[in-house]
Amino acid sequence: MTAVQAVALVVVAFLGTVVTLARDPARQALCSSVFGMSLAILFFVFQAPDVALSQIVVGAVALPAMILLALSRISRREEARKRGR
Amino acid sequence: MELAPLTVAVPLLAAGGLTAASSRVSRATAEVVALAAVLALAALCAIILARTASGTEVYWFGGWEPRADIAIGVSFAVDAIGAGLATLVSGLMIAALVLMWRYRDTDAPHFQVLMLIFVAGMVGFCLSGDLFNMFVFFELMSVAGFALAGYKVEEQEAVEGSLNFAITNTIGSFMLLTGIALVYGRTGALNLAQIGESLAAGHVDGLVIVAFALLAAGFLVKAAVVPFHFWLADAYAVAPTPVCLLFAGAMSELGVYGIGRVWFDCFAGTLALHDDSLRLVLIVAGSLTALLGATMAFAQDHLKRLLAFATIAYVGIFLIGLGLLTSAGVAGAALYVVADGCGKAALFAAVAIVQHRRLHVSERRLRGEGRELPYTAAIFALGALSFASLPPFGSFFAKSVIEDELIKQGYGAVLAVLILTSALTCGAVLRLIGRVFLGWGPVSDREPSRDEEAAPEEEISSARTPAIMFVPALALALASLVIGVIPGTVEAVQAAALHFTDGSSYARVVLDGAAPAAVATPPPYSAPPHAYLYAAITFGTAVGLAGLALFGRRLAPRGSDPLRRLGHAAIGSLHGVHSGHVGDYVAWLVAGVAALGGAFALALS
Amino acid sequence: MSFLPYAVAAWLLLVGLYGVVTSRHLVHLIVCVTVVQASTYVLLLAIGYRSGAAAPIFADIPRSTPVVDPIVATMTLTDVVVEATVAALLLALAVQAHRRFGTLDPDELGAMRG
Amino acid sequence: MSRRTRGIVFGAGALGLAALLLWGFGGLPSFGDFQGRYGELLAKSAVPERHATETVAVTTFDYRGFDTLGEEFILFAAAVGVLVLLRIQRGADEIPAEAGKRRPTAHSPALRSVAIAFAGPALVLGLYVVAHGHLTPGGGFQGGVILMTAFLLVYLAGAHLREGGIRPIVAMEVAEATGAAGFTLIGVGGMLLAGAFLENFIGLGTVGSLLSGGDIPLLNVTVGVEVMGALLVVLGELLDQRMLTRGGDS
Repeated sequence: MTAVQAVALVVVAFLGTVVTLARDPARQALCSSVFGMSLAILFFVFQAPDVALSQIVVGAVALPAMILLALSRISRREEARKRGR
Repeated sequence: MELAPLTVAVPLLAAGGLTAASSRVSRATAEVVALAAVLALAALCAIILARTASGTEVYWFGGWEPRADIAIGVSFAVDAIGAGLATLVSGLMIAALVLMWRYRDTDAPHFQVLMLIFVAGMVGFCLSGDLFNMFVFFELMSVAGFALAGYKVEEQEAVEGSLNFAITNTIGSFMLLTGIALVYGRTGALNLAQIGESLAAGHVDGLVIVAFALLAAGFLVKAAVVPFHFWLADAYAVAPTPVCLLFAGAMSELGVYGIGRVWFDCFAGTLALHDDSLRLVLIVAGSLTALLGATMAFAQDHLKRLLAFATIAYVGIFLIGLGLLTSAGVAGAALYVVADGCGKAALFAAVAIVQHRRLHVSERRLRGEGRELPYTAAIFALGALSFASLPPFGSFFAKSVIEDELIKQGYGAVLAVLILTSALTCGAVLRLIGRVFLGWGPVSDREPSRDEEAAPEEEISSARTPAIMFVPALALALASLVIGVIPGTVEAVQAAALHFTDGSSYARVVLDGAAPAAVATPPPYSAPPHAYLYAAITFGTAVGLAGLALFGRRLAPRGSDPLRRLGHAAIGSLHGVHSGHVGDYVAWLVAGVAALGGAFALALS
Repeated sequence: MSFLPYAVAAWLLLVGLYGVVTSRHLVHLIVCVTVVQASTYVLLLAIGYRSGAAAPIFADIPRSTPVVDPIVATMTLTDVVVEATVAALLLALAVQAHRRFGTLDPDELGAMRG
Repeated sequence: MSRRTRGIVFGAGALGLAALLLWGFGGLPSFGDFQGRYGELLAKSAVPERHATETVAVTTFDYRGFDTLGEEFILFAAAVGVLVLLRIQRGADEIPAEAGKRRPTAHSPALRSVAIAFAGPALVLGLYVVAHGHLTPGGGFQGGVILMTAFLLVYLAGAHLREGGIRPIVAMEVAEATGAAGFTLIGVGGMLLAGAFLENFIGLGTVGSLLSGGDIPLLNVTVGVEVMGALLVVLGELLDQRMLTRGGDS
């Protein structure tokens, strides 16, 4: 195993833990985007550029976008409810 | 076999076409297209079933036949068990679509599209001969299933039930995928036959056992075996009733099928020495599931939850049958799946009629409200008799095959589990017939819980039941009866099970293109006399249990009976464990995987 | 050292499950599910890796070059798509859960009892 | 269960699971030593047999193309599922009109022009990635997501997608369905013209050229269209029900 691979693996494990432990969902979406990028880098050093590209577009772009959109819909509803009271 | 890919392509093309034209398609068109596609699918499955009666047939996608002894493509490797399941699935889907006809609130064509994708996933899973391909179809079925379970999003229960379903099953899929990764790491193969060959040539170590444990766990989550079962009642109770026909009649059973498939084709060759201990593990798991499911079914007031727990109970029995790991056990389980699948689907269809007429499905609140629905009551009665596995229902012969094999393998004590499970589930249905359709039993003295106030699937109750709703219910109930009456059915299933359990013949057919090994024609089957005795005991117990539930309070004044208090406490704590909390469910799931893996480790190493 | 990739896969699986079980927010829970799924990517790609081998793309390299296993990449690609789809469905359900229950804390949902 | 009991059940299970995983993973070939003959064989045969330089694409779309068909429909089912789960309900539990009408666009003109400026290159990049799927890393899936981003940027920039009479979500649905059904039809085409489902029936072309690899580029295009449509449906639904959904009148 090369040093780059070892470092990438440790970073992935660390960021995965951070994502799990980040309890605020908005902050977590950000963490998850960074985690997605770190996975993509890991896949590059594992010689799987296809998967890395997929991971970039899904893990770092599409998925965080979906999370943020869902959160914004939820918070809009929360606002609306508060105003309605 | 040239037709095999069409089983998946036809429903998927119909789904794609309907969606592409979704803004212009009327509800009626969507229904007709979906029904036509599923009818075509059922015909295809029946043709394939007829073709595979004499053994496994293989279809290589893309024309990639094995080269240098390596399977390079994806294959459908179909035997009569897989084809039979696929036929059952498509038959149930026809019934569901016919039942759907009267549902006004179904956002066409998206509902039909999801149903078509769902059925394609299930059929693909039954026919596939490739481990990863099985995973893909498993996911396809799951994803469509999640959306269908949550279809009635305006209800809290539907949203939560679907969430629990989706989260637990997704985690189950990861277990499955981790198992696939382990198998691939060892064998470098994904074709089931190739995996079997490669594993048999290697040694048994932790990897083989853990891989099998993880694959089994993934399938058992779908099958809803204790302690992976929690999500099932939540999801089945809230899904639109026509969807429940498929969920309860086939989807759970596919999990059990998956275990059988990977055991006989991949692992039996290498772990064969240990099948005694594995048998014990599977039969214990099946028995626990059967008893828990049956007890919970008896304790339910919500009719769909009652049937959902009955589904869990019967999955336990199927696991016992499969867990015998012999062709007779598989034959019993396979026949049982078909007979019980039809019977349970008929009951769900009957619930749909009740719901159509009375708008809710709480047994206590429905007390006496079914007096004017004699035909519906008759269908419930047929379902109850099928649960009790009375002759000549298909379930009677299935159960007697399993009973014989249990005795032969030295598990005679498990007969009590079979009898009790059938008695409890039948008793629960008899009780509901007595209360709802005959008005027996005490008037409910408690407020209906919120759970019972579930919103109706339709807005207004109807004064009469449309005949079209009776057709699927009656057809399914009769099917569960007819299976037992047609001569030769039991023998055909026994022959199919012989093919299913012969992993080495399967491998030769798939990898070498050999003709399937011939199996000895099973002798004509006649149930032994004691099977009739057991059926009588079962039905008697069921009647007694139903009577006790309806009139017990009159016979013995409240609270005088410590036994009953104990029973209430036990059922209360069981209710408490089924908390509806997804965190709990996942915690149980993890503990279950660990326990299953530990048991396999002890049994197989 | 050569066990590290597998250990990381196991770690991601367990830590993700821990997050799922202890989560107090459905959206958080869904993200934890994606962490569990990441473990399967790492495991699959680690299994198919060959030391010193190139990516299995013969655009610029001679055909005889040793390459890493293309099958695991294919499986992982499917897996990535599955992740995106399941996450989308779960998020849609979470949005609905918030609308129906007014909360996203699994402890406070609980319409299902017994 | 109380949080504490849950923690205990999970803790015990997780310890067991960890032990199980370590035991199982211990039997894997040590990292970098994988000897799978299947993958090796495919890597050797992909270029001569399919005239495509991207082995992973050949595996994805040909040797194991049937898996990809299932995968496309998983995505398709999810998009339809999201559409169904977030469909507008009858009744009054909708967001108050005022809150619902707020559109999540980039308000400042500068941001808007940045978004527009990125949309063009994203479109080109997406098309490029889709078109070269059989030659270099990337393909329908990756390109489809990039294409989706391009359209999303246009939307965020505030362009009025609803003008012109077509409700965008319907267009996107048509796109995803066409893509998914197109993949299936190519499979059926293989059945009719070459003998087996998903068997190649198009000339293979010269290795390395844009039009090589038989039906793989075509399959890449269907996947690209499908992925773009499906993700736009999902994101559009999550973005704002009122802006994009079918029947904006409700």
